[in-house]
Amino acid sequence: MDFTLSNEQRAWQMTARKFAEEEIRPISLERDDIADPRETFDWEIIKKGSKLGFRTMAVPKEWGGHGTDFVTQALVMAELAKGDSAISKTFSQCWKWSHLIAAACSEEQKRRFLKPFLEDDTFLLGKGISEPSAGSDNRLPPDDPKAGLKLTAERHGDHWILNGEKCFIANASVGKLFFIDARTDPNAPLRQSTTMFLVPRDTPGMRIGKVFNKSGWRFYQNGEIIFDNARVPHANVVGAVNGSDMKTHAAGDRTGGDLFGDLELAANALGVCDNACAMALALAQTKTQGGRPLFEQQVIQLKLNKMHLLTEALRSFVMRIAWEHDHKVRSANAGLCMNFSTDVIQEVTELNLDLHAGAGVLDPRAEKLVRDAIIWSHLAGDSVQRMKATRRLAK
Amino acid sequence: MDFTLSNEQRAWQMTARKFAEEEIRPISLERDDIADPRETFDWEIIKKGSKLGFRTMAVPKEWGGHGTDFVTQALVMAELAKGDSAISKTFSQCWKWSHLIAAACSEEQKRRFLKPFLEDDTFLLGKGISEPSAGSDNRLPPDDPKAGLKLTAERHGDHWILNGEKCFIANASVGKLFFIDARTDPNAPLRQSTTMFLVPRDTPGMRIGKVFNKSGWRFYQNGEIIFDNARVPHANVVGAVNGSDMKTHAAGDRTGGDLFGDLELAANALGVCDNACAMALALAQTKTQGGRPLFEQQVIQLKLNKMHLLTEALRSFVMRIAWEHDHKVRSANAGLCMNFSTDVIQEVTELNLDLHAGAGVLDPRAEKLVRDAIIWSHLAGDSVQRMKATRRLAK
Amino acid sequence: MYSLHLSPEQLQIRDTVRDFVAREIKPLALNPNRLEAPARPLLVEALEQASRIGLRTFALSEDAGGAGADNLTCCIVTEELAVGDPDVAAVLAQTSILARALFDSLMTPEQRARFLPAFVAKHRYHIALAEHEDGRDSMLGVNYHRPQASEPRFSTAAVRSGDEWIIQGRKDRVVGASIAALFAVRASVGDDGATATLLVPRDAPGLSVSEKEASPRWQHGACGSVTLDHCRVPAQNFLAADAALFVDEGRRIPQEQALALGIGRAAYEAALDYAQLRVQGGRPIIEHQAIGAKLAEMAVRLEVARAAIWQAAWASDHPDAFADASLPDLPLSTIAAVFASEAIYRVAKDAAECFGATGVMRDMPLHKYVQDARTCLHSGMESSEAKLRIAEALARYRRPGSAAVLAAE
Amino acid sequence: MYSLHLSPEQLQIRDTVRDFVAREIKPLALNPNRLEAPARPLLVEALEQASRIGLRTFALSEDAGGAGADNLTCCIVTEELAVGDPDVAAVLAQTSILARALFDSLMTPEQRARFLPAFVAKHRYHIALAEHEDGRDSMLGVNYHRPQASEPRFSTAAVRSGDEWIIQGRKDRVVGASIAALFAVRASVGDDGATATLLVPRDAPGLSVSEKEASPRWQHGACGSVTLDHCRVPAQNFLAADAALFVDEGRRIPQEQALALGIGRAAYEAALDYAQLRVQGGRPIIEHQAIGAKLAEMAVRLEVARAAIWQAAWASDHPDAFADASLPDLPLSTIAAVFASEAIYRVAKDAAECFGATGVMRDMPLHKYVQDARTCLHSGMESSEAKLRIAEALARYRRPGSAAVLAAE
Repeated sequence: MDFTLSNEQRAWQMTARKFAEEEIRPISLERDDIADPRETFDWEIIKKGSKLGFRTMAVPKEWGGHGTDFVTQALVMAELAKGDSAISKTFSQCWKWSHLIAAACSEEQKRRFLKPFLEDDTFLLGKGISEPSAGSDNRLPPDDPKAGLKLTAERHGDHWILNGEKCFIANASVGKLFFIDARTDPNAPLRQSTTMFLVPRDTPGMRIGKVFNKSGWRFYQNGEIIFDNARVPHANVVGAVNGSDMKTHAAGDRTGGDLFGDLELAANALGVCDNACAMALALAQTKTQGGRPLFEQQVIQLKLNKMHLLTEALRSFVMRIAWEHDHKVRSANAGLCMNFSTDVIQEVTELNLDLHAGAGVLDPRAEKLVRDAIIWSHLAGDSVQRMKATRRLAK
Repeated sequence: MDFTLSNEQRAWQMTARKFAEEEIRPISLERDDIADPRETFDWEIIKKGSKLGFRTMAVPKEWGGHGTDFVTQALVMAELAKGDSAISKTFSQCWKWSHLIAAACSEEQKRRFLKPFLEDDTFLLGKGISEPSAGSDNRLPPDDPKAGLKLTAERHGDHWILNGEKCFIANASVGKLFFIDARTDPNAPLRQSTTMFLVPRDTPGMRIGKVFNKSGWRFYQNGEIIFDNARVPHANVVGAVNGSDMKTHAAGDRTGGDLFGDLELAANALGVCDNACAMALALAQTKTQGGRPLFEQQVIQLKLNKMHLLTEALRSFVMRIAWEHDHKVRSANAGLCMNFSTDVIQEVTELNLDLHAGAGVLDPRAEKLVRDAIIWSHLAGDSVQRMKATRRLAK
Repeated sequence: MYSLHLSPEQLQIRDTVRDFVAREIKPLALNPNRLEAPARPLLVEALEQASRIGLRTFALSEDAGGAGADNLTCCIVTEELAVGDPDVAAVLAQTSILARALFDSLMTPEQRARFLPAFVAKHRYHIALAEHEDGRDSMLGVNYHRPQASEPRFSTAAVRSGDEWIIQGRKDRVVGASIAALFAVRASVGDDGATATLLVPRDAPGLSVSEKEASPRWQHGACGSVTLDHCRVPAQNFLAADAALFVDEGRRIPQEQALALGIGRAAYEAALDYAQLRVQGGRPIIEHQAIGAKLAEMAVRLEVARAAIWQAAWASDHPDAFADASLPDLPLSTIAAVFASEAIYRVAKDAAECFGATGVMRDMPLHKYVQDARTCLHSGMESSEAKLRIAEALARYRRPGSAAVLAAE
Repeated sequence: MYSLHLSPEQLQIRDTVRDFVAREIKPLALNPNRLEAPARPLLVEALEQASRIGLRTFALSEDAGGAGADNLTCCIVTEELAVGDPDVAAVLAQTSILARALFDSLMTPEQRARFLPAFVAKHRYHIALAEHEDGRDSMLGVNYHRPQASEPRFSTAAVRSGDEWIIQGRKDRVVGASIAALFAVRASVGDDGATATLLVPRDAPGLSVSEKEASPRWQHGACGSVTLDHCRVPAQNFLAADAALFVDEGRRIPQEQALALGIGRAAYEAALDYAQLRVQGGRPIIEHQAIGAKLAEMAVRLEVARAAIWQAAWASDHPDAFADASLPDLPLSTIAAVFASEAIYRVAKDAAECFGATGVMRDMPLHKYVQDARTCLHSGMESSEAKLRIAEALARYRRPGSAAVLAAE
């Protein structure tokens, strides 16, 4: 057993920490405060981060990326999230799908898509699963063929014609390439009838609809993609037709979780919690009441205790699942850790806000962290995500 | 970063697991059920465990012990606690004070006490701090000289005469050697007026009073020790007169926690949680309602989820602090982990009992685990223990 | 008009019972020897004294010889009794409420004439409901929002034979089994498994009582099991209309919650007293923020729980308040139960924590309060099950034929 | 006698307001454009309509031209209004309660004659309390169970100059600042820093209002700040006896809790509706145990919170119920606040979770409910602070000279 980081891991961590402190944090509140969700994005921070490797760090070395391991990725996600959770997520969203490209795309597809991805500092990736009437049905699919996603793809010679609508697509308004799940057999249950397509932004018949106006994670773009007889070449099918379950077992995932997604949310939450703990401790040590630092008060100490113990428990758990990912240990841990991160990020950010408000300070950043944390309920900790993790336990 | 266990660590773990399954678990409920607290103890299990090294594993190799590291100790404590939390604690209580002997006793004292300890399978250790009117005042001492422990030691030539009473002394009724804190300067605050003495069981003037009748942890002996002009040679003073704070910094602890105590409770809790999770999962998979396994029900899955995610978070945290102990990393983590273990062991054992009772099964073992877990409130998670950990954060 | 004023009679009976508990029950219940003993025999003498001050016949109408207390007042008394001893509280509550149901409404005049005089006259005459059977699956569980749920058949069966009913079966978790003189036994009758209730005197041939309690306990009231082995009772002991005994659980008198409240209060009061006496850090521990805040949390939970329990208690007597929309059309007793059982368990645990190591010792009261509060968690419907029942009510879900099932429940 | 029956008048006003909110407020408040906008201007038209149905003068005595509503009825109305819009609810609650205090008891006949006619006549005439000052440390906090706590001096000061008072200072978090026609301004007077209240009309020279709200919000009611720069009012605007305005917080009308309850109810009702419509796994999601149990938890929290809030509301009007021991001698409003604010925030979060991703979108109601419920967490006393105050009450701690301090508070 050894918790020491390698020099390379430590170097990535330090670079990310510096970037978060010097570049991300200064723009974080300002971006959060922009009312129009289409305007919160900032290409400069993406370009700067990309030049440091934060966009492409998950791409394998043989394809020209940095080939970092999951431990490094977890460290970097947490550090970036200390600056801004949504900006961290924008970068790691690219890792998520570059993991997928590496694991599931053909050599030809890798050549066609990985190369431009690596060369262009503004090349972002996205993936479309959710649809207006299919949320948890995609996560825990029932056998009914009518349940789940409805976007259709019909084959016409060398092309597929896509029709339908995706919603809640991350990076929709800024991405250059999307992985789109579509139903290629209307009569079979979801798992046997779905195909994944690589769909470049300039695909004819595809357009971006509304950009969602989220409570938190303002920087992170999330929108609709509408397919109106969109033409996608057959060469862009990922894996087999009717064989999309690519981000899980077939794509090489032996971790029992989604290859990367569970770790991603848990590591990002850790960074937010670190930020909240640091804010709360600083407040308690500097702000006074009755002439004495808040830190002297027992009720304050007990809140700080809860914040820190949850954060340190989460850190321990995150680093463990990152290592387990690297070693392809099969367990339910990644999902459990993601569920846990929901409880932790919300409790810790809420306690931080309470401490500030109780001291007469309504800090906008403390409030932002709470809003950022709310999205975990849906992405990481709702009852479907929890039942999904539990069902892995019994396997 | 590496979570792999060494072969030696793995071997200790497997031996402990086997011993817990084959020897401890079969007697656990029966010992728990004995009404008289003096009768719950069983020397056979101590002897058997001692022969496997579970009594002496923390003694350094140069003194003839096994010299296991903290990671190994954590693994073994958790495994033994899967069989019975109190029996695990009875063994680890000896490690706690053999750590202390190794760190703080003189060579002469080590020769006098470590040797018989190693040779005698029934040689158990204990330590006396608490007194009827001094509980948290010992943990977070105020400056008032009147606060804290009151047992007095007065020097008479080569001996010290001890008068007073200790309560809640672990292993009191079964121990052969005790570390006793006494006030050697009535006019100074606790930290500057306390001396620690090595007091063998046959010390004239010392006797065991009542054995406490605890809710859980029935096997674990806990009693009063009464000193009525007890004579202890000056050679049995540990460290310096008026210099007792031996289990912390002066004794070589750079972990920010008690050298061993915080880890001990957290690791023991982990074993109990593992047991509870296993029981709950087995119940859910075998017991039916309306003809279908309980596991199929969402409300059951959500409870299992909570139990497992808390347990895995605790495991991650415990292994981390064990490693940090081994590497003398200074932080508040050990205390935080111990506090966390209180919340986790109680929630997990209560959920296990709920699941059983909800299924119409009032399993005595499920109930026992809840009773065993209650003691954490006092030992590991009361407000004083939480504030203590918090104050380390600010250092 | 909305009013939270208790009547002078309610205030007086509360004071009387509180005083009775302090003088007569607590010294017995908190005796260290009793606390440490593995078994906890029913305090029969205290029960008899309680009967002498009218608590055994408290809910029975005045005409029949009781005090005619309403459900709220019954819950107030149960809380007070449970501060002293939850078994005494449970047995008295059961007898008193069953007596009202049986003598005031369900029995025929003939039955009443046969049973009432002895009941009123004998201070040790208790009535018990023998309903629970091990292995009978009465959970909603998998049938949540599914049509198939219906009341499962009792394996205890009663068969008519001439002028008698012959009953065969076994009931457990019978509150007050050791002391009851009369059992209301639920059994299946006829080929269709319909449920009926029979009045079975303790001396009926074939009835035997085992007082051995399960360890851990399922519920308060010194429960035991009742075996009916070819047990014979006269045909006239059949209870023609028993529906009122088994009204919708969501709307029935929240006696178990009032009982839990008493346990929680006892724990809280002990902690409050101790925190004002125990000095650490140079001050009584209540003057430390951490302990003060913890005591405040306990008080909040207890007061909020009491408000919810009293609301449910009053509502169980006033269905018209649902009809006129003064109260929401919800299972208020189940709602009070979900909140109170968990809240009160936390109160007991927090109270024990204030006592440090002595909080877990078996010869000290706090251990008892924690154990007793934990028993309350399992004595009624389990919490998830209760939530599913509330959820069906929220959705106004009605099972096909459920009107009949409900009426029979 | 204990009764939870609402009077026909209470039931009727509840229905009237509920209907008003559904028809007139919800369509405005839940308009996606308004939901998305960074600022949330006060719904002045709706406020005026509310005034026309008597809600602005609801608590004012009938003699003075109001409806003479008691505190419980006021809380019922506040809950209903807050289901639609918490700002409307907060402003109406403040004006109505202040009007009763000022016109019915605190003003001299001369003051009343001067201010009452305009107040009653003008539907847009609101009254605001200008009390809070940034940096004024009124916390118990470190002074818990220590003798030194006393009411800190206001930095806003009023100095008598001839026939006038001259006020200098700045107040923030003033509910309804943008619309108020009359401010009750708390200021220190004299050398000893005694506190007094002055009636300051909006058009008083030197008074200016900034409507810019803090982001995030401190509390509901479209708060703003009021600057008093050499602001002059006639000597007759001094309020001789203001104690009744600032009674013990633990016993005052729990308007803020009723408001939080309305927000929680709106969230819960939205989730309940949605869960019956949204189909996943082939069934409406309410039919899945996980969602059903979650909705049940919400219902439990809301019903229990309402029982506690109504108890505190009724108690705030009936101090005799403390005296006769019908109610425990505790700060019931603070107790209700500690429970309700946290419980309701959880309700709102759980409700939003039922909506999946749409639960966090700014153009959808659930986001608003969560934010609004969070504002309630910070609008009153912070929870630890409240617990410390409850703890002092539990210990019957009395600060030296506290009688005077309490009376002035």
